[in-house]
Amino acid sequence: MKLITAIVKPFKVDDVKSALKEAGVVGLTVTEVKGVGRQGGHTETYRGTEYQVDLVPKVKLEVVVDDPVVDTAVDLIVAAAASGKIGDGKVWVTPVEAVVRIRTGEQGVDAI
Amino acid sequence: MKLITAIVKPFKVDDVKSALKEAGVVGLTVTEVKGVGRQGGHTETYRGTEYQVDLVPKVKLEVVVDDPVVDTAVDLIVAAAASGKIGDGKVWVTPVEAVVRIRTGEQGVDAI
Amino acid sequence: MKLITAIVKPFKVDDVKSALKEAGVVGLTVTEVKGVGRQGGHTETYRGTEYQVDLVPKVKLEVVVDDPVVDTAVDLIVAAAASGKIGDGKVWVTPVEAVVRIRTGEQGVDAI
Amino acid sequence: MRRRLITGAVVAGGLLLILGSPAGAQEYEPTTQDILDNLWVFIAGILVLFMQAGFALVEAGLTRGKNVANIMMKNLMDCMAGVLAFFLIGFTIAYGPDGNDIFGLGGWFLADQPYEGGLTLHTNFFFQVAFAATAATIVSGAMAERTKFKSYFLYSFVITALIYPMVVRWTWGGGWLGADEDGTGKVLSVPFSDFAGSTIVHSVGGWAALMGALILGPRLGKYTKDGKPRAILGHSIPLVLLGTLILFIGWFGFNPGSELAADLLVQDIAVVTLLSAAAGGLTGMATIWIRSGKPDVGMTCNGVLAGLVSITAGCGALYNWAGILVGAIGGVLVVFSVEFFEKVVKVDDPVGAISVHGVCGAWGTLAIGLFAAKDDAFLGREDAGLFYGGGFDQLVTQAVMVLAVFVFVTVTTGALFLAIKYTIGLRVTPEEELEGLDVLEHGSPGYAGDTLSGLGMDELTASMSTKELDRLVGEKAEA
Amino acid sequence: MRRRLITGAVVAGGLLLILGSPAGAQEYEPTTQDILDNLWVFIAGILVLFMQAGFALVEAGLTRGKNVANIMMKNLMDCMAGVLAFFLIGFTIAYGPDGNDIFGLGGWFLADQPYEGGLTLHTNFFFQVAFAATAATIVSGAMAERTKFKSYFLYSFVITALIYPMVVRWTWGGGWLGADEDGTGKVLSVPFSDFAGSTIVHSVGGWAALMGALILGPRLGKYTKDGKPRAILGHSIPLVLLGTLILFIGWFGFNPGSELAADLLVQDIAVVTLLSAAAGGLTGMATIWIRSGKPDVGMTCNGVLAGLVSITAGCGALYNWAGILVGAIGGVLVVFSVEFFEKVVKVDDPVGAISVHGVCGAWGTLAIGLFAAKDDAFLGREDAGLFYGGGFDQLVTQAVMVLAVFVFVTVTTGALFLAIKYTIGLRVTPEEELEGLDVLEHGSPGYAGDTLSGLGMDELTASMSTKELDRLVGEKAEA
Amino acid sequence: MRRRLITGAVVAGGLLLILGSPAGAQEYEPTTQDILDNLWVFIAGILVLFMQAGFALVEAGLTRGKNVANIMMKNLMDCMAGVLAFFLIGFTIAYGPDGNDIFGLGGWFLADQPYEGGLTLHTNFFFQVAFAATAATIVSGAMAERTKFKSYFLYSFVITALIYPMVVRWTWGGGWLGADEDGTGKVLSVPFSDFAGSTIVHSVGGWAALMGALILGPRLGKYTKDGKPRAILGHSIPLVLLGTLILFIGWFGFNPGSELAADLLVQDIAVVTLLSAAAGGLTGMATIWIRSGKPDVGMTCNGVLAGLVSITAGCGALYNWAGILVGAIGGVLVVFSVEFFEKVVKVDDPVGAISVHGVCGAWGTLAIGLFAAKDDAFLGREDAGLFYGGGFDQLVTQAVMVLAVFVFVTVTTGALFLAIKYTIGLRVTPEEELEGLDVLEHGSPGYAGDTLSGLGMDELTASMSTKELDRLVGEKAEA
Ligand SMILES: Nc1ncnc2c1ncn2[C@@H]1O[C@H](COP(=O)(O)OP(=O)(O)O)[C@@H](O)[C@H]1O
Ligand SMILES: Nc1ncnc2c1ncn2[C@@H]1O[C@H](COP(=O)(O)OP(=O)(O)O)[C@@H](O)[C@H]1O
Ligand SMILES: Nc1ncnc2c1ncn2[C@@H]1O[C@H](COP(=O)(O)OP(=O)(O)O)[C@@H](O)[C@H]1O
Repeated sequence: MKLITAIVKPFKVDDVKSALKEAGVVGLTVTEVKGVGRQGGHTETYRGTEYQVDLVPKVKLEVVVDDPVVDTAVDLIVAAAASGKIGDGKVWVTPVEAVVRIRTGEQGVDAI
Repeated sequence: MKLITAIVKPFKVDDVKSALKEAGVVGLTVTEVKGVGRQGGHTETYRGTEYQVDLVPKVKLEVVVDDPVVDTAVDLIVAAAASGKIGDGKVWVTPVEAVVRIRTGEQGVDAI
Repeated sequence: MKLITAIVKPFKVDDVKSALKEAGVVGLTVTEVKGVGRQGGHTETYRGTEYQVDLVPKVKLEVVVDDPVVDTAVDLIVAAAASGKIGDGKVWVTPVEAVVRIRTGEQGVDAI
Repeated sequence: MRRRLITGAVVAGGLLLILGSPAGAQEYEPTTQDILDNLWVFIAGILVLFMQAGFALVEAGLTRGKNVANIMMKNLMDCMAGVLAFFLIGFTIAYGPDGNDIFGLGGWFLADQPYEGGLTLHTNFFFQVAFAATAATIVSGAMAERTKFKSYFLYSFVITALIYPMVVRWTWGGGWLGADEDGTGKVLSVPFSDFAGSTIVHSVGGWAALMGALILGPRLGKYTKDGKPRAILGHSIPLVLLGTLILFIGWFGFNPGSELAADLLVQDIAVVTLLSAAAGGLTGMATIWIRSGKPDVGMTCNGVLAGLVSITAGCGALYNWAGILVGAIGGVLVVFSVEFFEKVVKVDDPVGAISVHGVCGAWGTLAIGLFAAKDDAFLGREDAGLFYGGGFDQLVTQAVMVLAVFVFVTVTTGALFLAIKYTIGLRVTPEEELEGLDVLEHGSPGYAGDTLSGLGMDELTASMSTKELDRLVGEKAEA
Repeated sequence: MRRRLITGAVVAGGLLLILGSPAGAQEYEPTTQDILDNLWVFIAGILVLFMQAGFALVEAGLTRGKNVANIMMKNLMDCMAGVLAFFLIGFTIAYGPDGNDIFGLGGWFLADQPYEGGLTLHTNFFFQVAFAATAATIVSGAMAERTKFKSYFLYSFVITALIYPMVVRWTWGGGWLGADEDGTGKVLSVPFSDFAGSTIVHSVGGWAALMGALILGPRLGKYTKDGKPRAILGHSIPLVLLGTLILFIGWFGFNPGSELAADLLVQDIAVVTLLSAAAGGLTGMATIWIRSGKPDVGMTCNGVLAGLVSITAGCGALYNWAGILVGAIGGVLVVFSVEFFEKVVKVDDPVGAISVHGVCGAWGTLAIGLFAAKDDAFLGREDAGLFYGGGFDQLVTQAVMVLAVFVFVTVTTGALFLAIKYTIGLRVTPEEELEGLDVLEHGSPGYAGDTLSGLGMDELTASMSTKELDRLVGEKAEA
Repeated sequence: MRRRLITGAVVAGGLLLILGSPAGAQEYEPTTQDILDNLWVFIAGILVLFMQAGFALVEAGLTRGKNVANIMMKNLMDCMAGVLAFFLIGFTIAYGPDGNDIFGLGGWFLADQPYEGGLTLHTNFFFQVAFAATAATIVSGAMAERTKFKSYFLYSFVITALIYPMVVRWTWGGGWLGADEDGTGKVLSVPFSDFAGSTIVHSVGGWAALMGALILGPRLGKYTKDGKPRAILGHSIPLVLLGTLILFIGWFGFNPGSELAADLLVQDIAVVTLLSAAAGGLTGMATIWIRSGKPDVGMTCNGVLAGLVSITAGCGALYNWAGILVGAIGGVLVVFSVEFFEKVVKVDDPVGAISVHGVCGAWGTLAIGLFAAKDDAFLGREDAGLFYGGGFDQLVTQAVMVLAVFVFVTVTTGALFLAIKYTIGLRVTPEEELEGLDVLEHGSPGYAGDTLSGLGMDELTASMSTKELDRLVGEKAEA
């Protein structure tokens, strides 16, 4: 199993969620985060004093999926989240050694 | 070392924390997140217009533990977080290659 | 590639960000979290009733970097985030199997 | 001295008005002083209505964010329901020309009456209904975060229609606690005094709050297995503070408006009210500071309110120094009382309503028996207080009043809450309580984040007709 | 009866004042009653200005957090710009001594006039400008979350300078909808009645809001591809509720102050206003409860406001029971109207301004034709309502008024918004809309978190001079 | 003309009252006009007290969320402490019948006095104490986010007990800056004019704020190593905007109430105040828009307040057009002044209190020397302003007043803050400043999240007695 982590633009969350759902991936966890990257920030002023807005609001999605689904899921996320504009975000995949469903104690693929 | 990530119901956080403490695991990091899964959502109305509440508030706990503790810790978390109702959450385990305690620069198991 | 996760004190975020930038690591994602650890909490009172403040505000930084950069990056983070006081936080490193830049579909190191 | 007597006269006049006057009587032409009297009492009534916002904010701030819309909605709707309940039923029970010393009847629905000077029926109603709404709304705080909306709504209708008006009947309405024609008490040796309602308004609310909180039980998690209270932090101190300041402002309608006339005593009443509030705030802060090591903000706000409630009865009878003393004692009292109810009685009152309104209301009423010096038109004499040589008579009357209202309110509201509990239910389910009342009782959260209600870009642009997209593009060109 | 007629007299008096009086006339010494009249109307004006805070809060609460500073800033600045616009231009157009039944001229900039009793020019201006600011600010809510700040600012200047004053001219200003010397209508068979401005103030705002929202188009994501509306949750119900209570309080200046004199009718007006608000709140809540299964908080607030807007025209002419009925119908109406505009017309009005102010304003104005019983000085007769045997005349006049204002406002504001759109642009770019107007239009977010603006420790200590560090250390030693 | 003179008369009358009248004098029966005078000044005082909420909100909004309870608590408690301080000491120093032109004595604790018309002692006290509380509370904003609570508390007691009252003594209290019997200045050629306290109230607060912020030093991180200021964003613009609107409303008590009588000038004062506020808001917005490219919301609010402070001195003496000009200049001034103190003087004033109250207060006071046309009872003559041919005399007097108050306040508050600093300490530790003052000074955060104070289910159900669980179950069955 793998953990797919995606950083996407906030208004893309629904699109990604629907795309994954169509591929049968229902469970996921989202977090409000802020990101820095190539997108850079912009300079604003507050009461006449300049400051950098370099942390842009993003949403992080975490999805644990079974190995065979990983590639499809990543592709779907990338397709759904892309707007072609800078700051669209990243997806990365990390290995997962064990998963448990708390309610039932089921393990592994059954737990997803 | 492993990173145990647990998504639990918000009001279970204290139970999980105490359970881990009793097992000697003190350090952990918590994040407020929202989750989608089998629990599904419910339909509510706002000013007469229906909408889906499909993101349920959850809490994510991250704990880095030494390999021998992993199984106990996971079991404890599962035991403490389970209410038997849908939406109890997941626990997953990922490998950690290095840990450093920032204050001292200690590495590995000492850093936990 | 690796994912470096750092839990640091909130007012250290800017220092860490600058330190990484100087080392050429620009992209990162930050999350507001709370932590428990050796730092412990303190007892406060609210309307005459005591309670424990055991969750201390922290910030989590996540940075995906190419393997050769990992050690430098960790060192830089540790150096920038350390104040020598208890509660300075942790850094841990986990393996990443794939990265995609959503905008372009670039993969691997190019995607960082 | 003229005006001092007017307070009593107006109440009687109100009844007269409702009783009507002989047909064919000359129409009374109001003087500018009449108009001023009415205008001032009306403005004071607006200030008292503004207190609804203060209560809503204090209660919202001292409870959790997941229930914020629910608690504020309760405050809004007990006011709206209360207005109609008091119009339809309550005002007659309180001030109806027929009926007896316990229960008024007649003069329903503000039936038009010839005007004979003093306050008009509508002025009187406006001011009184604002008070009724205050008594009702006090309760919501103590029952916060776990009471069903519809059950609370029902309760608030009954208290404004029946329970509060009966207490008013007994007192301001000329009932059994009041004075006979000869100035002695109807039943007791001397008549009661409660100028602006420490007991009549605040204690009524406070004791109803006590019964409500008792019958509901504590919020989930408020007490540990071994009965130790746990702190459940209020989610927004700014709301508490703003609410306290609004209540403070509103009180300058509540107390000085209870003069029921525009005269030069109005400002005397205002000054003693101000001093008592300040004293209560300071001693409340000092007490919690000493007891817990830090000046708790919410408790200090309770202290200010305690000072205000404590002086509400005696604001027409007490000298400034006595006002300061009474407020200061109120500020100390409220801290110990909150602790007592939380730790000993183990009633869960998230905002301290029982202590602020019930306990300090009782204290303020009794204080008249000790410190009354001026004649507030209810007392009918100067130097009625024990410390001014007035003997124990007044203190006894005040104590009887406090007790009578305590018994009456606890019994009737107790019965009411139990009746609700065993019919439509009083408390939300544990699931609802955990998830929060806002979404489950009202359909949406009190605070909704922007981000996670984010919508997909496809959807966003899909919502645009071609014409609209053209427009957007047109504008973009400009931008 | 004296006072009832004064309302008309004051309006005429205002014109007289502006026209000036023959030179050399004896200076009029104001009586205490004169002073009281002026003082009350002034205090009422303060209450009406306070409604600006209510509007700002309700609109802020019902929209998203990323636009909160922008919407509140719009409320603040339409008031500030409106004050100057009305001073420079609007007041003359509305009440100028020259000009005609459609458009006033002369008496610019509050040129000083001899005083001859009644309201002074400044009292009159103060009260009227508060009303003008109200009409203007209603619009911001319907256009929230997507309108350019500078474009809104421009609009608000024009509506307060020109559009609203013209409607006032036609009506309160003695224009074509008003009464002839003989008491019949100038143009119509009977003169209009709109005591405090259901149509003149609220519908003007509501119809302008309709045009604004129509021309702007819906917020991104408000409608799905197939035209189904989506819920975009307001970010803070506490703000909505506080705002509603402030508006409720302000209305006791709005309606009773429109008596334009201190007399004993003021409180009658207040009571019917209070009852109507309560009825609107209850039926609004009941209607949404039945339709969607839960008592929505924001919609209930809309119900209270609907009750208030509905009684604004008839508060001087309706008995209490009719006030309750009119408010109750307003409360039902607003829920269906919101649904109608959202689901059928598909106009995106995040706060319900069109329904609350436009639709209920029209309803309240028409209700006079049905229920008018008392003479509010505009009607010039008792029992003017259809149900009181007054025939259809009044209803026809009211309908003509509603229609005339609807057509005039939709055409003029429509032209205005289109003109703005095709010159400086009306709507922000989609990018800006997505990111939020606060940062992009004003430079900083409405809500800034502490944590992530955290600064590095090096920087923190670096900012301290040696002297300062010494100081800190000195204190630390003490601490 | 009668009323215009009353302002002076009342002040003198106040002293007379305190001096007492010959024993055996006939008791004066108040007229309705007397009662109206008192009532209006009392209502105005309530509006001024309401400004405490405005200050608390503006300051809370422009600072960080981790210090929100602390700053609001400071605002509450400086008011409460100030009330008692002014009652015990300050009122006598300001208005005591004994003493001299610099320092008043006698008539302690509002000792009862025979009434001889005009304002009663209590009315006077109520209005004056509200002003005293205003002067004190201005300071908290400039010292926000780093001042120890107890130290601030001590300061606020001293300023209301001693420093502010002395400035009042010199001026309104009939001291050395005022007029002789013959209408010329006691010390200067012409007497000062400061109708509602641009200098006496606002500059006193502003200069005290300056010294406080200077002696405290900037917040950690406010300046970079090389002394460049950094933006530390206010955490809640909605609070700032609501606060500004509340202050705006309160000012219609502040300025028109300073007439100290109910007459027809009250509304003239109100209108010029309104126009100046609007002008200040517009020019403040325009200035920051031009200088930084965007209309900053907080700065625009500062502009509105600058307009209000600027007209506070001259509201009785200036024509409307001059009021607009003075307010407009105030709005420009405040933006440059904020920049000057932030970038040149490098004083860290998070809310702009020094600029709004100190600088614009001085400007408003000087403006009288330029634009005074009407006699505001202080001037004693018409056309006193330079531009009205009054010569330089008035301008000189105004400048002397501004300077005298500046020197006196900076020296005394400077000494006070230094004394506090070297005894109990003025500033919290850096650790406390980083973590936030709410938890560490008061025991709990201003904003507490629900989720993470979540409790375990075991604990939750454990708190339920069997009876309670039964009850819950009973209800669930129903639900
Ligand atoms: N190396 C990284 N590690 C973790 N998160 C990253 C990294 N680089 C970028 N991100 C996240 O992805 C977001 C988008 O990245 P950015 O470089 O701005 O745009 P793009 O991916 O289109 O080139 C950032 O805001 C940040 O949250
Ligand atoms: N595949 C997944 N990846 C990441 N998080 C998941 C996944 N599935 C579920 N979750 C998280 O676990 C929570 C509970 O899952 P859910 O399916 O609703 O209940 P249960 O685990 O009891 O079957 C979800 O709200 C979500 O936060
Ligand atoms: N085992 C762990 N797993 C995950 N996070 C941890 C762990 N231990 C500590 N942390 C995080 O690091 C923070 C600092 O740890 P703490 O033990 O308090 O101080 P220190 O690292 O200086 O010894 C904690 O608040 C928590 O967020």
